[in-house]
Formats: sequence, C-alpha cells, structure tokens
Amino acid sequence: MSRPRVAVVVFPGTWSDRDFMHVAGLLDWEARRVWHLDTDLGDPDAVVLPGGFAHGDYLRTGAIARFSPVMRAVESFAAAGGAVLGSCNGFQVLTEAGTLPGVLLRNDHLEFRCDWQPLRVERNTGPWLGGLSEGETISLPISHGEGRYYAEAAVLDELEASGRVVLRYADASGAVVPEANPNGSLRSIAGIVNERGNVLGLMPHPERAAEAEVGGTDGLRLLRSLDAWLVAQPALAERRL
Amino acid sequence: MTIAAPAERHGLTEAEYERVVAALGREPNPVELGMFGAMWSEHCAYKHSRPLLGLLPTRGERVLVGPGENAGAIDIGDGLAVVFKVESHNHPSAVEPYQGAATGVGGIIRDIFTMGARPIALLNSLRFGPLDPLEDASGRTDAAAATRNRYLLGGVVAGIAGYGNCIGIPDVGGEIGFDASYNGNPLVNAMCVGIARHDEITLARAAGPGNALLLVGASTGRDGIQGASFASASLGEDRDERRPAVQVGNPFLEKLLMEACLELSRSDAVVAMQDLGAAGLTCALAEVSARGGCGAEVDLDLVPRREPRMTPYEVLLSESQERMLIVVRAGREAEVRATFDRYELHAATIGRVIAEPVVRARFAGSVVCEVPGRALTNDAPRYTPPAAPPADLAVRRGERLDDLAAQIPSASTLLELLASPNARSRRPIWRRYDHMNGTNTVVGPGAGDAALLRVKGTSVAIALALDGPGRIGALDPRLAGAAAVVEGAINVACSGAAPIGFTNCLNFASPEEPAGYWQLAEAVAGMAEACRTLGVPIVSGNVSLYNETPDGPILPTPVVGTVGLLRDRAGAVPMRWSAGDAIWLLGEPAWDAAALSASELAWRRRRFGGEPQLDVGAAARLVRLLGRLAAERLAAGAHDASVGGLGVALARLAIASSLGAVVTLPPGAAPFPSASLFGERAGRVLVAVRPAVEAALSAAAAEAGVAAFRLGSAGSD
Amino acid sequence: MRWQADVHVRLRPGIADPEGQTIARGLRSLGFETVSDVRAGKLLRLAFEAPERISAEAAVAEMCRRLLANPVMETADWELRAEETTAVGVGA
Amino acid sequence: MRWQADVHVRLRPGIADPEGQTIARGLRSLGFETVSDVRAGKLLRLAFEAPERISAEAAVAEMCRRLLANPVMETADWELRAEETTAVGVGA
Ligand SMILES: Nc1ncnc2c1ncn2[C@@H]1O[C@H](COP(=O)(O)OP(=O)(O)O)[C@@H](O)[C@H]1O
Ligand SMILES: [Mg+2]
Repeated sequence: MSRPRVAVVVFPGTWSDRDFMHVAGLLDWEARRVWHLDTDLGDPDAVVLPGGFAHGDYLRTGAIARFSPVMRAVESFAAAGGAVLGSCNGFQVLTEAGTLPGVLLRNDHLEFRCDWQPLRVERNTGPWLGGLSEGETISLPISHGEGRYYAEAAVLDELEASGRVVLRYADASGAVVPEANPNGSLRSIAGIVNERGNVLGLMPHPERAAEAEVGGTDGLRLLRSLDAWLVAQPALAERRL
Repeated sequence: MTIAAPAERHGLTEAEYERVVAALGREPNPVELGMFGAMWSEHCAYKHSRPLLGLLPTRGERVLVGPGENAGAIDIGDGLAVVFKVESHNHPSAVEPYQGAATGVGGIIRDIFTMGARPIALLNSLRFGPLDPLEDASGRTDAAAATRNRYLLGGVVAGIAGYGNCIGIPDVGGEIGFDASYNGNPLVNAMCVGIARHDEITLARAAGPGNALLLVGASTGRDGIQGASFASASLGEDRDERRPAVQVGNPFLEKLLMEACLELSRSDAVVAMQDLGAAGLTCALAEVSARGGCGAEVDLDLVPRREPRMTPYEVLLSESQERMLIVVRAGREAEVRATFDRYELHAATIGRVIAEPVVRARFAGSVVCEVPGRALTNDAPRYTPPAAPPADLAVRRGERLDDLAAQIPSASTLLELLASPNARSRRPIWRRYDHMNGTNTVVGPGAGDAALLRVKGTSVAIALALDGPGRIGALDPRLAGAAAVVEGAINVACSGAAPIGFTNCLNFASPEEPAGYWQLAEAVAGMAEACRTLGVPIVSGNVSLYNETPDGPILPTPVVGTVGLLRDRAGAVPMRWSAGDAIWLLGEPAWDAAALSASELAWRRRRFGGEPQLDVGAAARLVRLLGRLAAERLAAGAHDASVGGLGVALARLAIASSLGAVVTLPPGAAPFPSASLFGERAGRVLVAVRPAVEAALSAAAAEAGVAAFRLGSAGSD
Repeated sequence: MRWQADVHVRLRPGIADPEGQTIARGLRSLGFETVSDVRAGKLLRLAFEAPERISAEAAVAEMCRRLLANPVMETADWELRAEETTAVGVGA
Repeated sequence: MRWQADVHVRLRPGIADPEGQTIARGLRSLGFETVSDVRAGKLLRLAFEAPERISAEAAVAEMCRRLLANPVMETADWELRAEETTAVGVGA
C-alpha cells in the first residue's frame, strides 16, 4: 500500500505540528500541514489535531478554534469514518466542537504539568490503538494545564459501557489509582473515542515518545497503528488503488 | 504637546542635561528630553557598566556575532549557529510577579528570533527571599516578608510557565536560590537559546535610504512608559509613584510574530529586524539607525494605537509588548506585508530609512523630535564612580571556620542540607514548565548538571546551563564572577560537552555606592579572568543594577549562561552510576576549613564569614579532561559538587541512580571532615568509572594535571 | 445604538472548582476564617452595537450560547445597558 | 450572619487585555461584527459570616485589597447580600 497521507491541522497557536511532522518522517507518512483557514483537507487518509494553544487558549481551550473553517472539513471527515487523532489541545478542540463528549477543565492542582505518565491501555480498537495490547501499560509525556476530563455521570457511564474509555492514567505497574491521576480527571480518563471508534482524543503527546533518545517509543507504536488499520479498510484501500 | 517635564523627572542629572544640550546644539524639547531620559538610563545606556564590560573576552574562532546585537551567535558546525542571551526582569517581577516574569521571557525570546534563529530552549535563574522565617539564619525575614516571597515565587514560576508553555519553547533548566538579601527584590533572569543557519542570521542594522520601516504586532498603549528609568532606580519606598503601567504579555501573539519573522529572515526583502523592548520605539529607531550609520524618519500618526489621545511622548516611549520593527527593501513591502497577513498580524509602514543620521518623528504634521541616533546610544555618558570594598569586609573575611570544619559530619547534617531550600529538589518548579516541546530534550531538568538538546539532522547536541555563584559574592565578588563561569563550564563538561560560549547577567545593587560599584567591577574582572583561562568568549549579556530595598542591597549575583557543544551525542555522559562502578573525585581537593566559607552549611550555622578560594587554572584543566574522558568513553557518569558539597553531590547521584555507594574520603580530608564533605569550592567533579578503565582514567588525569582520588564504588550497600 | 453587556460565566453547581477552593483556603489563612466557600467565574464586558434592546439581548444570548460559555460545565447571565444611559436590565 | 458577595475583578483601564482582545476577534469572526471591545475579568462568589453589614463590607474590602486583586493592575467592586434575604448593596 502507498504511504498514509496525513493532514496535520495547524491553528495559529499550535506547536506540536512540528513534532508530528518530524515523527511522520520516521513513520514514512506523507504528512501535510493544513492551515486553520483552509476549507480543504486535501483528501487525506487520516487527520491529526496536534497540541498547542490554538488561540492562546484564552476564554477556554479550543473554544475559538472549533469555529475555524478547517473544522467543518474535519467534522465531515470524522463523520464519514475517517481516522482522526486529537492530542492535548487537539482533544480540547474536539470536545468543544462536540465531536467527542465532555470537556477538559483546569487541572485540579491548578498547575501546568509536564512529565512522563504511565497509561493503561483499556481498549486497542480503532485506527490509533491497534498496535497496542489491551491491559498493557505505556508511557507518554503529558504537558497541559487543562486536562481534567469532566462529563456528567450518565455520559461517563455510557462511555464506560460502550468501551470508549481507551486510556487511563495509571501508576508504573498499570494500577489506576488516585495518586497516579495527574490532573483530577474523572475516572482517570486520559483518552476516549467517539461512538464509531474512528476519532481518538487523548491528553498525552504520542509524538513526543517516538525515539529512545528523547525518552521512549510507545508513542511511535501508537501512531504506527494507523498503517495496519488503513490496510484493513477495504473502502479506503479501494479508493487508494 | 506634552507638558514640559523637568530634567529630574526623566532621571537625568544637571550635568547630563548639559550633555544633551551639547549633543543637540540646542535645548531639547520635552519629547526629546523624555527620549534622552529613557535612553540614557542605566538600563538602556549601561552608564556604569559599559567601561567594565570592555574587559570581557568576546572574540573567538567560533564567534559569528558578539555583543552589540540582540544576541550572540556561535558556530556549531553543519552550517548552523547557536544564538543565545540572558536577560533580567527583576524590577517588574517585584511589582507584578506573573506579568513581570512572563514579559521577561517574552522579551528574551524576541531577542533570539529577531536574529533569525528559531528558539529551541529557555532557562531561568531565580533568587527570592526565604519562604519561611525559620529558614533564614540571618534573622532578617519576618512572617510578612516570607508570605510576600512565597507570593512572588508562585507568581514568577507561573509567569515563566505561562509564557513559555503557550508559545511552545521548552524550559529545560536553570537554578534557584534563596537569601534574605532578596526580600522584596527577587531576581528573574531568563535565557533563550536558538538555532539558525549561518546565512539566515539577521542583524539589526538599518541601511538603504528609502527602505521602509514596518511596525508589526501589538498595537501601542501606555504600557510601561518610563519602564527603562524604573528599572534603573532602587525599589524604594516611593516605588508606587514610579510604577509604570504594568505590561501584560501575550505569548499567543508572540508565537505569530516569531513564525512570521523566522519566515522573513529567509527572504532578502528584509534588511534588518529589531524588537521593541525598553524605551520602545525610541530605542529601536535609535539603535537600528546608529548601528547602520543612517537615520530614520517616522510619522507617529501611523502607529496603530490601543488607546485614544496618546501624546507623541507616549507613542515614542511606550513599552507595549510583542512589537517588532522591520526594515524592508523599498518596493518589497507588499510581499512582506503578505507574510504578516498570513499570520493575521497587523503591519504598518510608519516611515523610511534616511541618509541623514537622525531620528526624526512627526506627529499631526509637525516634527516633534529630531535627534542623532548616536547621541541617544553611543554618546550616552559613561561613569567610573569611586569603588571601595564594604567597610566590614576585612573583618568578615577574617572569620575562621576551623571549629565547624573539624566537626564529624553526621547523617542528619546531610539530610538537613538535602532538604534545605537551596539544595532541595527543583521538580516542583520544572514540572510546571513544558520541557519536552520540540522533542530535542535528551537530558532535561533534574536529570543532569546541564540540559542536553539534540540538533535534529546532525550528530550534535548542545549542553546548556545557567548558574549563579551562591553567597560567595558577599565575601569575594571577584571569585563570585569566576565561580559562576567555572560552574557553568563544569556543568556542561559533566555531560561530555566542551564549553563554547557564555552569556551573562550582572545583578547588582546601586553602582552609585562605592561598595556597589566595587562589587560590580570585581565580579566582572573575575568573570573576564575565568573566561580567558578557559579560552571561551562571552557573546552577550545584560546588566541589572539598583537591586536593593530600604533593607539593603542584594548579594552580588553575576549569573552566567553556558553553551557547550557535544559533537557526537552518542557519547553523552549521564548523571548516574551503576553497580560496580568505581567512584572518583577529580579536581583540586578542598580539605581545608576555608572550603566551608559561604557554604550552605556555614550559613545555616550563622557563620557568614571566611575566605573563599578557587583555582581557576585547575578548573580549566578539569573541564578539558572531562571532554577527553567523554570522547574516549572513559567516564560512565559524572556530577559536579555545588550546594552542599561532595555530600549532597553523592546523595544526588545515589538518588538519580536508585543505588547507593560506599565511599571513604582520603586521609587528607581527616583534619576537617565537615569542610571536606560539605564545603562548596567549585571545580570538583565526581566521576563513575567502569573498573576496567580505572587505570586509563587515572593516567588521563595525571596527564591533564588534574588531581584524582578514588573514593569507593557504587552498589555495595 | 451602542450597548455594554457584563456577562457572568459561572461553573455549574456540582462541578469541582479547585480555583475557588484555593482562594477560599488563601482567605482563611489570611485570617478570614469564616469564608466557607468561593466559586470562581469569568466576567466579560462587551461593547457592541444593536438597533434596539430586544436585538441587543438576542445578540448577547447568542454570543453566550455559541462562544462565551460551554453549557457542559458553565452557565451565563448578563446585565445589558445602553451606553450613555443608566437603564439596566437583567437577562439569563 | 451569613453573607454572599459577588466580587468583580477587572483590569484597570489602559492595561492591555490580550484575552479580551482575542475574544473580541473571535466574536467578530463568528459574525458579531459590531463587537468593538471585550474586557476580561474575574467573578468571585464568596460565602462568609459577619455580624452585620458594615463589618461584612469591611471584610470584603480587605479581602480584595489583600488577595483578590493586585492593585497594580486590577480594580475590584462587589455586590453584597445577606443570605436568605434579597437586599442588595453595591460597594467599591
Ligand atoms: N528555576 C529552575 N527552572 C528550571 N529548572 C531548574 C530550576 N532550578 C533548577 N532547575 C533544574 O533542577 C536541577 C537541579 O538544579 P540544581 O539544584 O541547581 O543542580 P546542581 O546543584 O546539581 O547543579 C537541574 O537540572 C536544573 O536545571
Ligand atoms: Mg551542577
């Protein structure tokens, strides 16, 4: 199969696009930046919404970004079942846009937190998690001031029941305990997927964990999941012939 | 027109006023007087420090740009340069810690991208008064002062984090210290490091009459008017009246400015770039034109404003943040403007470069100022005031510490030092900074003596450290200057890198007091000597004077930023030992009682005197040896002794390695065991060595003329 | 006609408010021991134009709905006044 | 007696307000083109006790001065009401 074509969405205050582009090189993806004012994603196989402070994160993270012209294209791409990854600020934008439920509030300790964080992989379905094993503990950097996942109890129950809570903050042994929760997220939620499972939102930064030299490679494994998923999508494969 | 202000108001003395009249050949008008007041302030003109700075070595084979531009630049091979500078924002942080620190970070980042370099790292050096009255052995900190210090620390760290995290530049290291002399006068020094291709380095020299002057970024408000003169006065009781409108940073806007300017630095449509900092538009116009040997003519009506009814004086001296002056080749404005448009930035053409070497501004049709750029910059007065050591210095230096030094060290003393504010873990600070953005951080904060950043696309890493000298300055400011340089060089050398350049920030009290000027002069001389001995130049820096409150001056605090180069980062040396490693101490031993002077232990025991020492020549040999040990893969781990001496350094290695060690100090340490274990004399490094190469290590040390002692081995519980 | 609206954005009851809690703790440690609760919210003063009060009200409501508050966690109410007059109306 | 105070912390006039500016730009790009200005501030709802209105007023004033607003760049005003009554007074 040809190289995955990945659109990396760039809002004015986005910065992880540069790191995603670097990792795309390691993964041999054909990645392209798409400016937030563009209305056309350029027919990609997957879309990434990277970390940053889209519009300075003034008012609320992602509040203004969700109205950017590019978001209409992202939403219809997602609605059509395309693979979408929102990391950190990208996750915040997706919740503001209503593509994913809930909201990310200020960390319970009120501080920004940057660290390596163990995560338990709860589900390994969908485009982004297939390369991981259920129940395994991976380590990815977190770097955010507003990552406290919140949703009403009924929404949380529905997420749990449908297996859409895919990543939880854990300790090094994989135990999901309050002490390992870096921001006060309800039910230690670090990542969720939409109903169809094609859209993943997570607070951690997989693109920062792609080389041993800078601390780890679990992020590379996560991102590489896309390749196999694309091959397994008959509709996509056909389109790409 | 503005109200006529007396020369006094602008901080100029009568003699300086006469000098202005002589430079202009006439009386200045009120606007011009305000411009001179700001430009001839200590902050902009370096009146008391410029003659001293001449002592610093600034040249070297690798130096591409030395002092005088927005930042220094040094060649690191592969057609790349490292561009860096450190700057203070002490006074603004004392008034509004969050915004003061945030705008300090914003300012130093602008200095780097103005040069056409992409910022890849920030570091910060901080000083505060004690957070708890019980932590102040000098007894000068009451509960209210401690509460204020906690508020300042919280605000400053949040401000550094707020700006750096938002703009997306990792903060990879720094240092922090506490002493009662910083009560109410914290120090906030921020360093920024960027990488540029040689051919994209952009200087701030206007040229080509007819070229356009573009003002880009934030609109202009009444922010920080007279900020330069504020920064040049002590934080006295009248500081409320002096207080300029607090500047508020906008890292989001600066991100856009940065991306646009970096894109433009690759275009030949841009002749020069200059950021607007202290003294705002006045300083930017004066500096670009003076550097370029030409002039500038602007129409102040074209400056986008945030507030109504601003006077020409206010427009010329506003310190609104996130603004850049861009000199654009005539006829290419549309193209440059299109780039700024793409980043949703407003760019206004406010004037032109002219051949005549003056800064001329119009407002509502008439000329409101016409001043030679050089008069505002190069012709500022220079002073060499009287210098004299503090009257009680000889007495304090005469204090003997033998009794303390002879005490048998106890585990509880070690624990006390490890937990002391000046030595305890900095994790609560650095985990609030994004230190991984850009995925270049090979060694981040807390993991080594220096941060190590890879340069993508090369085999190279650069090592970064920012260091101040602790309390030595109270007893020997010359040594303090030297110690800051030596500590920086050793910190980068511990990671295997060779130091290639320094930047510095001189934080001192009033130079108008003989003791204050003496401290400044001594420290600069000590820095200069140490740089010469190491053969490493200083390529940029900043001076912050008048750091004092009614309670007294701060400790002399020369802060040094060090950049090291590691050609092959696969050979980086970690701060760690492994089971079975032999542990060696390299460097001149400090087994004498004087090694305790100015140490954390002595201070905690209310022993504030003594005669600190440092053998800079030996330290330079050690730095070179460490480079060789890394290159030959002889060192498996390294860490230098600093606060808390060898004792704390050993404990830190044990913690970092999750593995203990058994060590025995050599017989020479016996007479003064506490000094040997807790003395803080710089120039000593602990090295972990695989047993197979111990002989090679000791031969290399002997050859380098570096003293070496085998202390024990790791892993034997 | 020019209008000024003071929009108050508050966290929904029941949502944890660590910022408010921290301020409450700070106040108590400063000696204001009776402070039992603090809730932190946002205050936004908007200046805009609209032909008449009814359309001004509608505009503010719409701005709140679309951007200023996220209904998952926040509520908004406002005070609207015509500039250069003192009439005050309260909406929600 | 229990009191509730709504404290409004605003930036002093003339102090730059990047958050307000960004929100204003956001509103304009959503089609609310007449929005000329937004100033962002904080809204703090305090619950505390004080024997009577006069001491309650004094307490809020003191809390603002000592913690809630930095006078270098902010001003504070408030509305104070006794809980379980509807009397409203305005202070500054
Ligand atoms: N203000 C700060 N900001 C960021 N990192 C810091 C700060 N202060 C200290 N650090 C980091 O914490 C670690 C320990 O610092 P320090 O105690 O000064 O080390 P040492 O004395 O061993 O040289 C270093 O990695 C340093 O970069
Ligand atoms: Mg060190």
